[in-house]
Amino acid sequence: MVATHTTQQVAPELTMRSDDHLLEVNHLKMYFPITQGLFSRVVGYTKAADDVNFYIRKGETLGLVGESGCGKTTVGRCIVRAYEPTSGEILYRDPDGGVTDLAALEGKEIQPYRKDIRMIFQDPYSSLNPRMTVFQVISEALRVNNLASGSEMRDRVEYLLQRVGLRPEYIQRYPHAFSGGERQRIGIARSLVTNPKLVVCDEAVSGLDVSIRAQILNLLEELQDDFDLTYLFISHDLSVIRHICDRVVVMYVGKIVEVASGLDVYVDPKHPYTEALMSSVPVSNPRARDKGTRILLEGEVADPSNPPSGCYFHPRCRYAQQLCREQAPPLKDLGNEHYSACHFAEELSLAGVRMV
Amino acid sequence: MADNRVLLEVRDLKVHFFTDEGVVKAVDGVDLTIESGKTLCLVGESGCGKSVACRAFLGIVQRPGRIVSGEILFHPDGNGATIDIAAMDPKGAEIRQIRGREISMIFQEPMTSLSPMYTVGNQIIENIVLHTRDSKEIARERTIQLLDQVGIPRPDRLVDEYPFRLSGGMRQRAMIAMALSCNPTMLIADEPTTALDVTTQAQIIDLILDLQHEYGMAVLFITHDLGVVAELADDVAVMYLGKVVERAPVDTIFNDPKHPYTQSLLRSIPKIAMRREELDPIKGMVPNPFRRPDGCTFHPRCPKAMEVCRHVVPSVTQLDPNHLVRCLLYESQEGRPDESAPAGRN
Amino acid sequence: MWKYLLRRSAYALFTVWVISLISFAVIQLPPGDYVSDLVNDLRAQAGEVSPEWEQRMREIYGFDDPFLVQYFKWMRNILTKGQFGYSFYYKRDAVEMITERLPMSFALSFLSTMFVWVVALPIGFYSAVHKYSIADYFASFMGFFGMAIPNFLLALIVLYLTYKYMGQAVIGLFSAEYASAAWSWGKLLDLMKHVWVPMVIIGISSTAGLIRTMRANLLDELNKPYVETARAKGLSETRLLIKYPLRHALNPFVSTLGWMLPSLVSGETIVSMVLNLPTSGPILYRALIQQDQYVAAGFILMLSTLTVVGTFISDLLLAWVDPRIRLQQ
Amino acid sequence: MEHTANDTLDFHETTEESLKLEVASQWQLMWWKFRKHKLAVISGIIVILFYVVALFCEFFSPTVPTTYLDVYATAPPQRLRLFLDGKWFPHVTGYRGERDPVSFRKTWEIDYSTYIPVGLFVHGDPYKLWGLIPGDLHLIGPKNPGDPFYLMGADMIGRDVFGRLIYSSRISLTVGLVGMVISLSFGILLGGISGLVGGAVDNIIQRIIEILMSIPTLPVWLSLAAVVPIDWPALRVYFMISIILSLISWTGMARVVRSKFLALREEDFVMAAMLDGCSRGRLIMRHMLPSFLSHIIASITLWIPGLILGETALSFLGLGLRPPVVSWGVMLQDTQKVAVIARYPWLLAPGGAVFIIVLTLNFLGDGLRDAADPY
Repeated sequence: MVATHTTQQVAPELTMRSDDHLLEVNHLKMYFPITQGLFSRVVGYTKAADDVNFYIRKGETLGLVGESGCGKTTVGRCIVRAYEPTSGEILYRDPDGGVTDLAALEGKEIQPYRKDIRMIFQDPYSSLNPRMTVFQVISEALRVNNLASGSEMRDRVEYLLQRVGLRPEYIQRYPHAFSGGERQRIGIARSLVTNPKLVVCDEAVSGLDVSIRAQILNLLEELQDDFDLTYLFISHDLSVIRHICDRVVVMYVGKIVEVASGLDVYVDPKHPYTEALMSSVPVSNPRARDKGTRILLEGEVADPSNPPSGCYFHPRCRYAQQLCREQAPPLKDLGNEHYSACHFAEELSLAGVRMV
Repeated sequence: MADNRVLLEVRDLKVHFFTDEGVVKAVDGVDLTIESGKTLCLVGESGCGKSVACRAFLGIVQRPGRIVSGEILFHPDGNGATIDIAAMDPKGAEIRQIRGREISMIFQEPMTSLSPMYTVGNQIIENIVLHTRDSKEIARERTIQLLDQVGIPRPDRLVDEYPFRLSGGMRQRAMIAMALSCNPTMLIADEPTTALDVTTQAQIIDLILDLQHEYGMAVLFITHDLGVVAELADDVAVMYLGKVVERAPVDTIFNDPKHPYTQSLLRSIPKIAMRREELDPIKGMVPNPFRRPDGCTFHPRCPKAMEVCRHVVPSVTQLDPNHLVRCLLYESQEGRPDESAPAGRN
Repeated sequence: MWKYLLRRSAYALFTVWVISLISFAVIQLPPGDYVSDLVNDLRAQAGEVSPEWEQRMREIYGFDDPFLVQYFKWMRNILTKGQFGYSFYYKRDAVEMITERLPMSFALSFLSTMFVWVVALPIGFYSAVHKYSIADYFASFMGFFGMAIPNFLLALIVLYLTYKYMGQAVIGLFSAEYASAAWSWGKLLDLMKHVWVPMVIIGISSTAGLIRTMRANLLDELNKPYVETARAKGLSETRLLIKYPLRHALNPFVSTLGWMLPSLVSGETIVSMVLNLPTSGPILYRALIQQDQYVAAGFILMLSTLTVVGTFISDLLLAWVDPRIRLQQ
Repeated sequence: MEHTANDTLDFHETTEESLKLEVASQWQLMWWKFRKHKLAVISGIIVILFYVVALFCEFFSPTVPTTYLDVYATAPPQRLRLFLDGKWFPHVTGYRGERDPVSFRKTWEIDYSTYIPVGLFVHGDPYKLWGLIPGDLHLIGPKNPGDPFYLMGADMIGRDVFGRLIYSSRISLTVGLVGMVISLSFGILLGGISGLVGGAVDNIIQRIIEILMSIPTLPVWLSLAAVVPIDWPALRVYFMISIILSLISWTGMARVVRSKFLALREEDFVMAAMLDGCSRGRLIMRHMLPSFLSHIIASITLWIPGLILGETALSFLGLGLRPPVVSWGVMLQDTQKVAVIARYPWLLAPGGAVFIIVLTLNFLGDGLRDAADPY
């Protein structure tokens, strides 16, 4: 039985639904055309993000998880406006209280917001231009936005280098002088140089070794407190997400399947996909080994240019019923800030992560 | 069927790379034993030499790398015959009889580890025909059966498919099928799940465990993911800068680690049970391969470093029959055992 | 696969059409035409030529028609009657000259291609597998050497050396007694005796280039993970190298035919002029100098078509050897 | 748990030596890497020498190219010697003329018993440097003006092959440069558009390039060159030939530029710069171009040889530059007949010059390409 009266879609309002929201993403769609032939005729679309809705509170860390190809990176890039979304809203609250739809901005209009919303990249090697010094890399945003110049700029860069754990003397060095972990620190300094409000961390620790990863995670947490930052943390690593995030958004083939607090998503998932995902996480405790209870997903991730009917997850879902094949489930509010896009979210009792 | 006898014994193995800039001691005195039917996980950060070590076990270290010294004793069957792989000509016929038949290997990158020019079947059949001298038809039958066993749907069709038409998970399954095609006594898996999604990773780990149960082979599993280690290891060897610094059963490693490096490694991983618990990472980073620290190579990063660690190279200390550690903290209790004594014999 | 074939052939046809347009246009470019040359000659010899006669000649040859009309007529004659027009200079049907000379050009280019492959493949392979050996350095150096020497200069040097040391320069493709004889076994043998000199000269710079390409490709392939997989299987080193990296490196090898052919045909043209071979080169050269437009356009068209067809074949070969191209269309 | 610099950077050992490397710019790193490539360095020096000689050819040549002494037609090369009877006395051997009894052709033989004294910085044929500055000083020449001085022999009408070779280098070496500039502009423009705009525009440009690439170059060069009117002035012919040469070669350049653009566009650091708020122009000029430049320079070095060879081939056939312009190809026109080469092999000397410059440019380009990405 589906409790339709409690169903409430995340409403597409033009003002933000709550004063403490820093960002609201409403019905965001990002379709990449598939072209063919000499004149690049469009023959279809890859729906990398398809009607994505969520919000980020000021000061929190929101995690975005999913398997590769689920569209999480696309959503992140839409928010920093590296991509121009096909449709939908990205509402952002300025420090002075005004609300702007970032998705509607064009050309130069985006410029003032670039300094507020910054990004940290995954690959510490390709994200720093090997032909520019650390100073040039970090100060570029100050320079092009005329935010600082001369000794003020230099002081700012030196201060940030120190804040991310590098010696200020390294300012004139080139990236090739640094290791992966150090480069990632430079990348973090670059993102912080404009005093941003929101930082999108796109797999920011995925390429790093265990011990360096821990160093960077600690650093990110510390900087969040000191600089009053809000993070959108994109990762496929569920233990990292668990560690750093307040709330978690789970995506599957361009759609959001579940949103909940960090704890709920792990111990009380309301979507079969989340359940399977949690079940696959290796637990760092050999005494917790319990092979029998693990849920293994069958088949492959659906093709975003040719998704299945109804709920995209139904071909791999062990609870799938006729309804799932026919109707796409909406994202339902289950109360307590828990949302799930499953027809049977309330009925199923799903297992959380194995915690011992 | 696991009779838990020693299958592979590695003694003081050294593999060095002779580059223009200097010598990199990628593997610098590794001692290991692998028992039949068990899973040994080799853990360590990138650059610790774990991949090089496992290539040495097959004699496929590429130039400018070379096995400098040490023994790799392989006991293929119960009657006591012993082969020293380290002493064999890496291009000779003898060692090629071992590769792919007695010891087989799967790699990290399922996308590039299979040639896109030949069908999946072709590459598996090749292995079977090479080692069993069966006819192509029989090998093909066996291949289809193997593909079915590793959970590839419609194996009779996929046998003629090219690798690039399969997903990463499917390719890794095909690689496993290839590795198992001659019933090896040992499987070396070099980070086989690192490039895969967590859901696929779980599938592959389960598959390897199932197959091990069925075939009774020993598995040497190389990984940097301690979660994976906890899921499948019987024994664990922790490597740092070309040396095994601690070796113990998996439960001991996770619950009673002795080496400061193992301890720090465990404190560096976020636990899924807790949000924002304090991570206590190892300070600094892995040093430059050309400038290894003197004494214990871990001493500059070690929270428990003593003055003596700067100069004295620690040797192996046996804490209990199954627990070996290479740290000066424990040497005083035991006295200094003979450096040349083979480690891990039980 | 069929779709790919279809698209690829449509594309080749289109290219040939564009080339036909270009070659005809290029011939039309120079000021004046054959009739004005003729008139000049006649004036010089006989004095007066009446303007009416000049006009009539132009009408006969159709030189006063607009460009597109002339082009259309030309193409129509080629397609329907297989006629390429008339050679004013040689007073012969252009098609006769083309059928006489083009097969020789084709044969020479083909043989040069074979020569390039047969030489470059093993040397490139050896160089890559024995990287930084003395033989590798020698091959690289010879490669540079081959690339640096213009092929006509090489032809001149060969002429000089053979003249100096053998008393007779190697010119042409046949000995005197066979030059105008009908085809026979003897003539074929005679051709075989002579053909290797131009073949080597034409092929040398492409060979040099291809050795380098082959070596670089193979070096890339040797480090690929699938080679390690094959090694871990226990394949012998030779078998492994042949089955995996060599097969992979063959791809760019086949596709080099595409870029090699135009340069081989170019080389063939100029070397033929120096060595005075009975191929298209010398005739094309004459025709261009003499503004013998139908002959020139015919030869350019046919030579270009030859290379387009060659490229087309190399693409098909590529699809045949590489399943990625075959299956991902 | 404050992360101070000291805490995290214990291992970033900085030595004198590594510091130098760590603050080195792209060009410094490239230079250090290039320097290791000995053959390329030597080649680079030779290439520079060639261009210096070309720049001051009036000074380096003992004669001006129009000077001829028909009595010395087809005289063989003289030997340059520095000592006579153990004493410093730079000189060349003299000639002894003989008339062939059968053909009555006058032939010259080296006469080892006569000497023609030679000096450095001698006064000789008057010239105008770059057509502007008059002078008559030559690097080397006979001390008595009018003495025969043929280091590489004389041609059919008694002109000095060595001097003409030096004069030719100006034309032959710059035709490649001019052609390069033209094809580079074309290539960067179209390759850039292709790489930046993408989509249908890219598709169409790529197809056009493929068509052009499948046309055999020489017949087209020949037919285009045949179009150049006989009565055009030398300079116009020169530019026309450069254009013809570049028409074909820009396609390759466009491909290089495009593929580099596409590869760079995918780099995270370019996206990072975009998110920093860089305008498109700044993105290209400041962030993409520097990684481009080194590759382009290397490609150019590898391309000029092709253009030099092209010019030589065309002129050799009489379809490129024409006398009185002197280029290596023009000089080689004399050697079209076997009989000529057989008797006067020194007329092939320009071929040697072509060979050396093409070889050294290839070595240089190879070294530059290896050094182009020093990271």
